[in-house]
Amino acid sequence: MVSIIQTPIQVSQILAGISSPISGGTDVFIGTVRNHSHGLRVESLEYTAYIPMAEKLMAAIEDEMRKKWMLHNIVLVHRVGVLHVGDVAVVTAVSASHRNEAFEACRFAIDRIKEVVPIWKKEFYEEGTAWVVGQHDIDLAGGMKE
Amino acid sequence: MVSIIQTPIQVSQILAGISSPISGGTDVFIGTVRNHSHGLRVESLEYTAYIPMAEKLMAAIEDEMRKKWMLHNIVLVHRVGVLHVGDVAVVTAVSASHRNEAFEACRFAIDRIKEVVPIWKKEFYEEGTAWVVGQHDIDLAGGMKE
Amino acid sequence: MINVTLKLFGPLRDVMQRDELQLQVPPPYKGDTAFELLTLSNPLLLRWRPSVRLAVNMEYTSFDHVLKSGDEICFIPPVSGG
Amino acid sequence: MINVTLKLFGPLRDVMQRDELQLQVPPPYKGDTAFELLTLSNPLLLRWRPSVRLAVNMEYTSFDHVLKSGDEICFIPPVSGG
Repeated sequence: MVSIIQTPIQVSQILAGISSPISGGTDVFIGTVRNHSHGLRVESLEYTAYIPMAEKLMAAIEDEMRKKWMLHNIVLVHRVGVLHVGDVAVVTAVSASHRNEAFEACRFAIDRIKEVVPIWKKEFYEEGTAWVVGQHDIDLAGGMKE
Repeated sequence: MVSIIQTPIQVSQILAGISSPISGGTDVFIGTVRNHSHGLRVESLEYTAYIPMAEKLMAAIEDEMRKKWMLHNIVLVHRVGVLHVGDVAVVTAVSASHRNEAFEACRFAIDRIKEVVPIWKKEFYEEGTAWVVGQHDIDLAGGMKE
Repeated sequence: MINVTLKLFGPLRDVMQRDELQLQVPPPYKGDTAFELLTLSNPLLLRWRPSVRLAVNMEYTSFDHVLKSGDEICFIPPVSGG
Repeated sequence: MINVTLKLFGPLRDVMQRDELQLQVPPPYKGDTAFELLTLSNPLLLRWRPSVRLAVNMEYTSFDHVLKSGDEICFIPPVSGG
């Protein structure tokens, strides 16, 4: 199950749906908004997505995962809109008979999401705003105060 | 924070306590009781532990994790007593600035728990009972029906 | 000329101040052709050329992909989800 | 002779039908000595010798560890937590 949502991610609900009587292990990755980034203090941030393409690519990631490992349930969910420090931005959850598959697939899922899914993060600092471009850089053209 | 408990593990409470404003990633492994094991249908199982030694070793695992990686919060909890299919037996949860540390440390935690912590699992099948000895074998001396 | 819909996101959206544009792309109708057309209207986009990927109808493809009328295209700046 | 407390868990507990035993261990007071003493009272334990680990005062140690009076020891069958 994959989705892009605008409302808070309910991790407990995801957990309730992910386990199954045939599963021995579930791995869950929870990505939250940090209070610092690129040496600046983050006040809030905004995720925007090319939503239909993002959902299509997340579904393709689920397919890839099922081809590579024997898995039971998969949940990949990303939130968009304005988020604050501590808010959950993304969850990848995988249940499997054995823990090795659960860990590998869960790691693969979040790595792939960060690599290919068309979602962009704009960070708001006291000093201004910036788009995060890729996993390591920020683009200051948006506007830092002098 | 490490513990051995006799009551159901409240995963939501663990999650509420694990994230922090400086954390970007949390990885949570949840081990649940499967309905099959060694080709037999599991009805229930019982974990017993050498509790003070188990808690001591789990605390040592937390120390090892903090030496190997830069981590924020760690929760390692194992339940003992009678459990049924679907019940949560163990949770390892780790928050860190970046996901790589969270994943590696979480995986290390569950691997080490399964390797060294003095906890034993007895499985109850329709056909009888058996101790699980190590991660792969069962000891049938306890009693299978003819 | 062919007509395509261009979607804009992230920093490219901020440069163009638009979510979407209709483009009339001249021959040879390639992804590159569309990007060049766009930079004529706003040269600030030039700096993004090395880092954007092209998606046509929501699939990543190469810049020499030949567009058809009615395609939905997007120049995808480096993503930062997760 | 020294007095040690032996803790029993898992399949070893089932064989001995006891959670705990007081043992009087003769020289040379090693972990091995304690295990041999135990197998005299119940030879069924012999099959566990290759797979158990020794803990003295809740720390894993080797079977030639020299015990002291008052030690709490445990022969740890292969663990199966998680």
